[in-house]
Amino acid sequence: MNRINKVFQKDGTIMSIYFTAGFPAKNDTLSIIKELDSAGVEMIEIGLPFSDPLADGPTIQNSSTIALKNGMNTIVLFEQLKNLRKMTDVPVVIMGYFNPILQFGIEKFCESCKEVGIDGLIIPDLPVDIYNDKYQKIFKSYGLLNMFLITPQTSEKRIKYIDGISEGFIYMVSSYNVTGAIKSFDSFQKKYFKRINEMNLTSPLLVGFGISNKNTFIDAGKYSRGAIIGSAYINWISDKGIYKTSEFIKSLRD
Amino acid sequence: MNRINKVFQKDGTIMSIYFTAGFPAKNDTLSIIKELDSAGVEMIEIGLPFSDPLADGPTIQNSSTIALKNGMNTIVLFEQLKNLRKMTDVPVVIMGYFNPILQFGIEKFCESCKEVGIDGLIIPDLPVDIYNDKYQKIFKSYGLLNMFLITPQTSEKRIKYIDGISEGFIYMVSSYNVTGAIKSFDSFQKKYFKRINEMNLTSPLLVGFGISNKNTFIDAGKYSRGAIIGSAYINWISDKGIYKTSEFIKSLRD
Amino acid sequence: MINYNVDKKGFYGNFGGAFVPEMLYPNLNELALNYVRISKSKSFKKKFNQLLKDYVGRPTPLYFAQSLSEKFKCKVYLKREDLCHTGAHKINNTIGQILLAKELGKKRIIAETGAGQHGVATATVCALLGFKCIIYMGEVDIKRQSPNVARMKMLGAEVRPAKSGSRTLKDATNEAIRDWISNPVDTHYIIGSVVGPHPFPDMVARFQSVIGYETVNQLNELENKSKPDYVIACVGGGSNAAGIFYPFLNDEDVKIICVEAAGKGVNTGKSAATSILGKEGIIHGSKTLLMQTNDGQITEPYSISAGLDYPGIGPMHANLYKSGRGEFISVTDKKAMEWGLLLSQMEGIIPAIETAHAFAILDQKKFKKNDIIVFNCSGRGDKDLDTFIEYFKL
Amino acid sequence: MINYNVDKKGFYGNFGGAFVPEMLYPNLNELALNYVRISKSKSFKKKFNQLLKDYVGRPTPLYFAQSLSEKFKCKVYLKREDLCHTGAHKINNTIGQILLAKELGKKRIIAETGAGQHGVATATVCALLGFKCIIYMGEVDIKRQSPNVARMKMLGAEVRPAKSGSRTLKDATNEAIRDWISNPVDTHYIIGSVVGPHPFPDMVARFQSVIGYETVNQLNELENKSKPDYVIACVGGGSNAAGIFYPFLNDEDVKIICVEAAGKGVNTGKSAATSILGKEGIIHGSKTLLMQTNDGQITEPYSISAGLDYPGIGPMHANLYKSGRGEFISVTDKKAMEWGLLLSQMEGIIPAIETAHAFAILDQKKFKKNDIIVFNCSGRGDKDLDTFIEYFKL
Ligand SMILES: Cc1ncc(COP(=O)(O)O)c(C=O)c1O
Ligand SMILES: Cc1ncc(COP(=O)(O)O)c(C=O)c1O
Repeated sequence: MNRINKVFQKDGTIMSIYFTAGFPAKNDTLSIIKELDSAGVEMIEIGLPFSDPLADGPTIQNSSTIALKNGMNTIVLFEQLKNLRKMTDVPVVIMGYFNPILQFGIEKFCESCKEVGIDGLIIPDLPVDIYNDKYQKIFKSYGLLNMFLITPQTSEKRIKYIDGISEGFIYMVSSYNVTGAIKSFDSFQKKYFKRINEMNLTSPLLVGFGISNKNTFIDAGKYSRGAIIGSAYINWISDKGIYKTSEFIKSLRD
Repeated sequence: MNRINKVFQKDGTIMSIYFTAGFPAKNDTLSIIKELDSAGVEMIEIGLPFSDPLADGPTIQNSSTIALKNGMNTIVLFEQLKNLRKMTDVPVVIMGYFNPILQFGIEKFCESCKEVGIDGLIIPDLPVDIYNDKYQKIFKSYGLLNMFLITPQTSEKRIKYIDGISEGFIYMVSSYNVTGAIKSFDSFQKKYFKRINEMNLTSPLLVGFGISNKNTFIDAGKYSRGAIIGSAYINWISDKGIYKTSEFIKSLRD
Repeated sequence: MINYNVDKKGFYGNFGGAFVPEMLYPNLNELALNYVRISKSKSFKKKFNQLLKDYVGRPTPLYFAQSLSEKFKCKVYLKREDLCHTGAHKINNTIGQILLAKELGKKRIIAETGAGQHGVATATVCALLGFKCIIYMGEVDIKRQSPNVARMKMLGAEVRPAKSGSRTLKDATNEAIRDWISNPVDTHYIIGSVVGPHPFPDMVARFQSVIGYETVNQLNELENKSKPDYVIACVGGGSNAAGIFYPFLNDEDVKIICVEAAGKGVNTGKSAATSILGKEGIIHGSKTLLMQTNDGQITEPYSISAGLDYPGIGPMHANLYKSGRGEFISVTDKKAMEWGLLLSQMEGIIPAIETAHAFAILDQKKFKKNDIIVFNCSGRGDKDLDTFIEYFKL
Repeated sequence: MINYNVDKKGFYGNFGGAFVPEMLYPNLNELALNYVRISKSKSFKKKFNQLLKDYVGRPTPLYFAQSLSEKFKCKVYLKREDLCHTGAHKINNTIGQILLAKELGKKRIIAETGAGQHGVATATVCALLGFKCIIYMGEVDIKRQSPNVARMKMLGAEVRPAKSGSRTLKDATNEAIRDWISNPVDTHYIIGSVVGPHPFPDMVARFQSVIGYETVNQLNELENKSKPDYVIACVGGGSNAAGIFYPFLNDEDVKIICVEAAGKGVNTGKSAATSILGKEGIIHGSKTLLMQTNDGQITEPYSISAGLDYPGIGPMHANLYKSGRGEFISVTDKKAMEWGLLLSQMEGIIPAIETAHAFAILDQKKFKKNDIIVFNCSGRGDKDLDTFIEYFKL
């Protein structure tokens, strides 16, 4: 069974932490993963940096720009991840825009993922329809799960459709916004979480976009299986460096 | 008999000197006239300065601008000329654009001219046709002669027409140009002077525009009764002051 | 019936004529004898109309301005001369005159310009038909209308600064006239407005009359009427006004409003409101109203807009004023600038500052609900962006 | 017969589609479901055509360029989009999209702009119809196209600088997309070219197709033919090209030439010649040709003209290139600038630098004596005067 599916079989709120590969420094990838592993996160998302990350806010954009300047790219990332599975059993997801994956070659990309022990993918600009038509088969053949997004604007019908295709979990985007840290959820967002929760979908839900503190993390846990935290963590390591990771995780948990 | 007509009855080349009233200084008018009189010029033209002297080149334009700044105007000029005829018997002509004369009032202007002993007028932008239709009568009634211009472009027919209307003399503009000093006449100009000369007009001719030195003055005298000198004299007094006038006149004559 | 057109001697009532030095007589006489004949000839008309259509982009629209109409409770139409090639009505006239110059065998073109629109329009037609082109422009105007200076240079024209007097339009005109005096044979002087000696005012008005005649056709189509209740235009020299008034001059059902530049205020000494501040006199060869001292010296006008910064008005307009046929209203810099911004933000049309003056009368006049008001939207504001930006600190 | 139009899924051959984050799905789906229906409805067409006529000034002339025709020994026609209100073809599309946005109940408009022409066109229609308007523009472009920035401000739009990446058009587009993600309900994003996710490329091409259809009518009138031998246009994103090619896409008698910006030279690393330098990939939600590293990072293009400085081309054009239906030629900064001056001095038309690129192929291609060549004269050079002046030291 895929590590992602396994993690959702356990109880408790899932914390999935996103970081951009190659940031702050080119070779921080494994060190960050080790930190996250020992801090006890349930899932890790590695961002493959892209020049034009149009779903991302300034924090992740900026980390991507630096990562690219540092020399990060797809080849380097897979090279760094060679010993990933000697180090951790936590499920690891790559989040990346479609173009770098296309240029690397989809088949080759899947192969590399499998080789290093990646469990799934979030490709924000690969629409679920095109995935379904053209790409699902190949990703599946390498045992990779593809997770898709829903937003407050997604119709009930389409949510059900996505529920049928998304594997592992559904990424519930918290608001009308690009990525970025906010302080708390408003009543509109909570109503939306509740509405989706009550749909009793097949796939479990994780909330993403805006989770930044204990407050938002706990709230996310109430309406879903957990949360994905990106910009807040990037801000933290920009500030304090990567070796204060466990403090960050603790500050959100208790 | 008008002093202008009288002067043309004598033999010899006529030298008519133009200066701008109010230049170099506001009250130079009578002093300049006195200088010209004792230098023995045959005719004097007083320029009434105008803000927009569109037939004039930079030298006269510039002297007009300064004269106006110095406070020269029509009233002042007539005031200055009160004792003109106590001082000289040389014919004196006012050369002025039509608008200041209109604003002063044509009748009043003629009256004032008569009072101070002005003999004639050159109004470059009062066309001969309109003069003929509307203004000749009034100027005549004050004994003022109006002189008109011809140019290398003026048709034979029109020259004859102008000859019928122009009084005193015809102002033969030497070239296609606004006023300004040149060094010598070219063959085109000489041909033109000759052509006009051979028309045997009723009115005597004076050449104007460009006479600046002995060379051009003597040439003018060959084809006409004499010449009008403006810019060259203005340049001279700008340079040397008004009391070196007789030197200037001598330099042209012998 | 009174006739507000030119008479045989080149006068509009008491105004007009050709008060020029003899040196200009041959040129003006050649024009006066030929302009009507040539411009009415079949071959001329064909070329003129074809260039207006295919090159200038005529007919320009008659645009119903919805927001203005709602706000001012009448039917506001804009005659869109701002859409003409080069950005103002000026090119209608330069096309006409360059074709005439060609017919007369001229090789060299000179022109004066204030706002630069006429200079650009002249440089444009010279490039089009291969004429040498020299543009006189006041030093002050060269500074405040720099985009148009750049355009003239791109088009291959030589821009000569007029450095005398107020160094604006009046002085550029003096320089152009001096050039013409010095080059009477091969050169045609394309005057840019209905000013100067006869036959220029009438010639320019005829070439611009296409604006008015198109308006008649368009009103027929849009309103089933061949005349508006009001036609309104800004007046510098008066060519855009003459063009749109032309078909209506002798039809007193159509009210005519001329809008002049009050500058900082009519009585501040910084104004270009010629009809109020001017007296009869002669400027640039024409008897008309002009701003002058008691002594008859032409005074330096002032307006924020270079195209209205002229101390005279055309003789046709002087006659419209004196006869009462036209209503004259003057508008300050401040009002004009505000209306430039307002028109931009209400209708999406950035007008030339000259043009903006005309619209400002909407604040001052009361109209009836079904009144059809046609504004001549004489030019676009691209040339004035620096002035707008600085004025509003945008 | 091959069909070069879009298919039902939003693809041109292998190119196109909507590769966008789920956050944009509702907006794009709403558009995809409605754009054809609405834009074909009688009431929409009436409003659209009326604004094109009375506000934009359409039809724009098809001008026979005498001097160019003589020099290059063929029949050169210019489709005069430079005469459109605001100065380029861009407004055809913004009029269409704003009417669509109104129909869909949107209240707020965003747009990206490179040269500023699309920004001005968008700000203009927003002023006209009372929409709030925000324009994203790269910091670099804000500097080099300052007159257009001023115009947008006059029109009441907010200009937001894009400070990421190369700070040009690509980055402005990213910012606009981010804004749309954040404001999916009340906002419509008016894309300015035939780029971006389906249905934008097809929608923009349809609104611009008026250029091509007018050309057909005008050729009928002028040449008694309904098709030219060549249609030629510059390609940034490709909207002016798509507009003039539209009626001829599937008629291979008509040769199609796309002119791209070679910048300092195709192989200098300072270029925007996408067809040669690009590879298949995804940019701004569309599968197309784009300039990128081996790693799939989008590279920073370069051209002296802000409107061609884009690392992709529209999917229609990618398909024209791959299929061989269109010929692609690239032209350097230097050539383009020279042609800007040449066109000014030969025809009295100062083109936008974008537009000038298209004309430069006259030096490179041989045409037959009776060949009819139609250039899309996509915009005027007023916005580029500073660049011209500096380049030529005028
Ligand atoms: C746009 C525009 N409107 C009006 C004028 C004023 O000229 P006229 O009164 O001759 O129309 C100018 C002069 O440059 C102008 O550029
Ligand atoms: C005048 C002009 N032409 C062409 C373009 C390029 O755009 P497109 O390729 O979409 O026509 C622009 C873009 O701003 C432009 O302003």
